[in-house]
Amino acid sequence: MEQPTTPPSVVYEHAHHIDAHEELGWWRKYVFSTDHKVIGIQYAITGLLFLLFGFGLMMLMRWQLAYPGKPIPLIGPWLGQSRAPMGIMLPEFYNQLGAMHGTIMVFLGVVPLAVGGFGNFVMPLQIGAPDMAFPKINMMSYWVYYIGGVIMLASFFPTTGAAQSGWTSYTPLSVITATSGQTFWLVGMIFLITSSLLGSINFITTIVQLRAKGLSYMRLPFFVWAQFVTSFLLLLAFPPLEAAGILQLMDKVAGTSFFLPSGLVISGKPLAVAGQGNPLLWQHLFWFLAHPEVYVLILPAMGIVSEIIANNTRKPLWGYKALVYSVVFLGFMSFIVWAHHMFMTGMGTTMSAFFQTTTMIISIPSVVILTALLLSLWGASIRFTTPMLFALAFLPMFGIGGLTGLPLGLAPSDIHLHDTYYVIGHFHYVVAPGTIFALFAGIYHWFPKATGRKMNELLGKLHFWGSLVCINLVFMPMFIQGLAGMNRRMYDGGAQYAHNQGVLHWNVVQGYAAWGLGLFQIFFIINFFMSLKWGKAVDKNPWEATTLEWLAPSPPGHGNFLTEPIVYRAPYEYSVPGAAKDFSPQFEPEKA
Amino acid sequence: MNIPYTVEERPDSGLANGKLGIWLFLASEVMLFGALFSTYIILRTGATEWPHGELSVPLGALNTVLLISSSVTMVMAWAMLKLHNWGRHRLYLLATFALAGIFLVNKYFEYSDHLARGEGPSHSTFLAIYFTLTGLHGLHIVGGMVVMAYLLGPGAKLWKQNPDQFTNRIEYTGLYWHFVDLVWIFLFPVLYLL
Amino acid sequence: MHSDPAGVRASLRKYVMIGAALLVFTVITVAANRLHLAVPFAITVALIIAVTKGSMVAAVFMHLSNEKKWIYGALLLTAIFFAVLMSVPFFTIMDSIGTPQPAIGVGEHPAGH
Amino acid sequence: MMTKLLGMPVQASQHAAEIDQMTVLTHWLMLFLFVGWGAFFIFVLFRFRKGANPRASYTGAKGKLAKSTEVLVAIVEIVLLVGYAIPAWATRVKAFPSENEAVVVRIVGEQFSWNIHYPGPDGKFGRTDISKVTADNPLGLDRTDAAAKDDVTTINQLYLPINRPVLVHLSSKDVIHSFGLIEMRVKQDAIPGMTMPVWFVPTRLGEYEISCSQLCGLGHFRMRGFITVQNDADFRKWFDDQQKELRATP
Ligand code: HEA
Ligand code: HEA
Ligand code: CUA
Ligand SMILES: [Cu+2]
Repeated sequence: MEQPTTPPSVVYEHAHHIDAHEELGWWRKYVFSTDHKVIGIQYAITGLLFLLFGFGLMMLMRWQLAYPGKPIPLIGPWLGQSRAPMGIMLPEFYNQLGAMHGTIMVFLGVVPLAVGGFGNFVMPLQIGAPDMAFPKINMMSYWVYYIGGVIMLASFFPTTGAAQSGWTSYTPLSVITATSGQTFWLVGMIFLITSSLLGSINFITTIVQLRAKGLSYMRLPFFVWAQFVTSFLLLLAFPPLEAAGILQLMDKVAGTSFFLPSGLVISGKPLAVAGQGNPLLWQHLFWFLAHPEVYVLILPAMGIVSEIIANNTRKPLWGYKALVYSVVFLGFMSFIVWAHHMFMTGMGTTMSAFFQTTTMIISIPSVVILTALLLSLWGASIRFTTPMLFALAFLPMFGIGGLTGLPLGLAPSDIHLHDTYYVIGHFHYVVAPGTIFALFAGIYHWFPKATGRKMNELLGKLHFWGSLVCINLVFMPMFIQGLAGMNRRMYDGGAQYAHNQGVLHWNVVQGYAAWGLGLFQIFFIINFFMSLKWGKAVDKNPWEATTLEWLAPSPPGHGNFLTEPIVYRAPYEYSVPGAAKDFSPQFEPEKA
Repeated sequence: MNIPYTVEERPDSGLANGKLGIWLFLASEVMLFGALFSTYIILRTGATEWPHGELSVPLGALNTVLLISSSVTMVMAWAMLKLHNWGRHRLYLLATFALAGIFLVNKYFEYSDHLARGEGPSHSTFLAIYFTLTGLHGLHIVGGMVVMAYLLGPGAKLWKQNPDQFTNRIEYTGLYWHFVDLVWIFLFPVLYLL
Repeated sequence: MHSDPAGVRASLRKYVMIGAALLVFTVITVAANRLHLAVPFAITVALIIAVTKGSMVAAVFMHLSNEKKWIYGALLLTAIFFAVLMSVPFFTIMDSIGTPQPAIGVGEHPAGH
Repeated sequence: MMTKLLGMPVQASQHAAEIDQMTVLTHWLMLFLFVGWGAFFIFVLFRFRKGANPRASYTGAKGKLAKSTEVLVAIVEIVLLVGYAIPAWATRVKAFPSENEAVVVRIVGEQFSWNIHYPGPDGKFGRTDISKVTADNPLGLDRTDAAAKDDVTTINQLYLPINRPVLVHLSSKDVIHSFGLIEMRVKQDAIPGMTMPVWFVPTRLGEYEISCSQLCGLGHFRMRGFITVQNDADFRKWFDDQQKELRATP
């Protein structure tokens, strides 16, 4: 590949002085910081809080699904007349919860945590950079995200409530529903997208420009590759949704009709707009973003899992090159499968054949990645640490989620499954026990680097086993319900329909499982805060890992490394025959 | 702490950070305007009729001329820095700023003319597209002017401290500015002529 | 190439010439419009001129005629996905089993008989 | 066996079996892969735990197992695509029954009900007009139009004869709905501004439901219609009764 390059020595000349001299004020150090590690932690904490909030919304919904029309205990009375009179949830409020759960989990929870948090904190360390290429833009992207989040949250306060047309915001419904929630949603989305764009420019530039000496592309940790591809997805797929958001905002506030066809009759009255718009255009622009977006949710997770598997199997990843090529191919293909979400919109033969084929093709690199990770376990010496447990669970869970994508990707079987709980089950298996587990794994794995302390193993294992059981009890029954034909986004859980009667009782089971899942998160929260103070103090490299971030002090200071990092080998050189230790870090020179 | 390659080029990529950054930004802009052009095509082909001659071609052509000229002055402003001719650089950058300003004034007249006739964006699909596309483009012009104002004003100090970095900034601003010009080159025929 | 002052000085003329050429093309576009060509033809002509102008701006003012491989790579990728994006209109209308029609027509027969 | 296992609802239309067969085949593939990999996974976790294998092997797995599973998955997917999915979809969206042999119905979704419109014995749908829309006449049917005189309209109740193709012209007045007939394995979005053809052949007598399958607002969950599949004689009788009623009320 290309020749190793020398970063200018200025960086390290004064490394020691700088900390002593430039004592930044509290605000500059923790709030308006330009340090990628602080920004990463800000992203991660904000993301976690949003995940918790999104989960809270979901627990309300699961109550309503389990016991339709019964007053919500404890919280019910606090929700207010416009949402839940006498504690009984209104259908409009259920729809708000659904739309906001989806939006918050995807755009305010997982992406900020996986990309903004882990990407920001870990990636520059792993490539041996002193910081991101554009630290000020990095700070800006966090604050733009923050504003977007505040706008989204604020949308709950007006009595007409938050957006209620699903996270997909299909037109014309989203436009003609005469409440302010959707306007908040659109403005919020524009901020969130802008933030992601700023972030992705920064990531790509950093990876291309700031790799340490000797760190060629084929020596990059897989996590960095995953972030690299993810950034391209963000960079090129988000702008169309930004455009679409602007157009829908025009429809909402300026009375245009980009997405409204002529001749609409709303509650018996003709709608007074110019018309001639196209409702399907929104769906195309939305899914043009949102399909790549789902890979934005999964690729960083795959990256995290690969790091942890390599570390805890004590051997190199199997088929590193195949992994890299697959992830690049996956990223590329994800731009041409979007209309598999739209088979039921009246698609003819050519288009459906095209999108079914691309959808089947895109499943192949996922199979390759999963297979490579599975085969990596062969011949290993597996340490069952908490991060490893989460990472291992990721494999079959993602497997279930991915495999159930196949019948959805074939248009005829999608006729029966589209918009049922089968779809909900499919993607939750990839994003919840998939991505969320990978994120937990990452937190347990990199917590020592960020804080200098380890998290508690016992609490971690309780958290793991409890979550694993509960989360499967929430999502596994969804396949049964979906196959029976139960539709998603049903305020009463589909209680009116004859075909659902045999599967309604699962709603109660899922309810308990969801609250149980909530309880087990308490172990995590306790562990998180306790370990900050009382966790076992650790040195630079507690996991005996090989990648560059473990060369920096824990926690790393401003500028990250004390000496210039130089890379001598591939990322996962564990158990090298003849070596003294079972790990040979990238940063250690060959000893003669 | 210094970030490597803010000014000098990284040997293996041949780029400074900002250069790659600005091009990536422009790539995302291509996708942004791409989606809008796509919308235009779809609404246009789906429309039963499409108005002609709603917009003033002379004004539009004048604006095209203004933006093209501003692109020339912008690239000259950069070239003058390369030649270490600070005075000329200031002149050209100021000219670019002024041309952009005139463009906006023109646009203002066009907008107010339509609005005075009660033809806002909700009037027809054509006007909806017209206002959205030119409005967004106008915002890009404003953004460019803000950056230029900064580089003419407080940002100019950098020339004394680090002339190479300042030259790079002008180059990146220029790249952005040419892109805004490029978008207009497409907007003009699409909205005014076809 | 542009880094040395001599190279830059040599380019100055080129910038002005390209600027002038762009202005000429603008005049041509407007003039062609005066001819009131048939619509598909007019669109083709206008787009060809616009693409030419755009390429001139990109190649010369933005120095794209002489860039580094990373920039070309990023732009190539963008161009591919841009092409996909421009196919959205095609996907939206060309291969639909439906026919455009309001649910309740104004004085027309909605179902084809 | 798998059909049972999956617990899918009864098949009440001609093409339902074909669609279910695809679902079943795909689930066999999924099950096969999952069990295969799952067994491997569990074995490996057990065999290569630290206690059992204190020193990891640098080279790890060898052999072509990986490549052959990947090729296998690809081949099965191609078979599913070319052999089943693409042709099955083509008959759904291309091989429409002719209007003479089929029962033709217009169905227009609105928040939150299904308006059903039969053309009457003349086989012609009457004119509809936005300005004629009222609470009693949600379709805006213009009864002064000759073709409209014999048109039968109902709300949320679709009557169909058994074993005859049904051709639905589907559209929507306001937002996107989805015409979902779970037992018939039919689902098609109703998109405002568009008319979509949908067809199927009911093959089982009884009462079924139309379930709106696209979020369409706060009443989405209760946007339920009913289908009665009758034998030909009963259907004709119902239809004639409707005609009589129409003639009785001028
Ligand atoms: C991270 C998110 C993510 C990921 C990775 C995927 C991956 C895939 N998705 Fe999914 N999808 C979503 C998130 C995701 N999806 C979301 C959010 C929705 C719904 C949006 C909405 O409507 O609200 C959706 C909806 C959705 C639909 C639309 C359904 C409908 O609305 O009717 C379709 C249809 O084709 C589809 C297909 C696929 C396919 C084929 C894959 C493939 O890429 C999967 C490939 C993976 C495999 C094939 C697994 C390989 C497994 C093994 C080799 C076995 C390993 C086993 C062990 C270890 C034991 N998805
Ligand atoms: C990334 C995406 C994501 C994630 C992670 C989740 C997670 C979960 N989702 Fe979500 N969901 C969506 C995206 C997601 N969902 C989307 C897009 C929809 C469709 C919306 C629509 O219809 O428009 C949806 C819809 C949806 C429905 C269907 C509603 C309906 O159709 O009516 C249901 C039903 O049960 C559901 C349940 C759950 C549950 C139980 C979880 C659980 O797995 C949640 C588990 C959460 C955690 C485990 C978080 C724990 C966090 C902490 C413990 C933080 C600690 C904090 C600190 C230390 C500071 N979701
Ligand atoms: Cu109509 Cu949902
Ligand atoms: Cu998808």
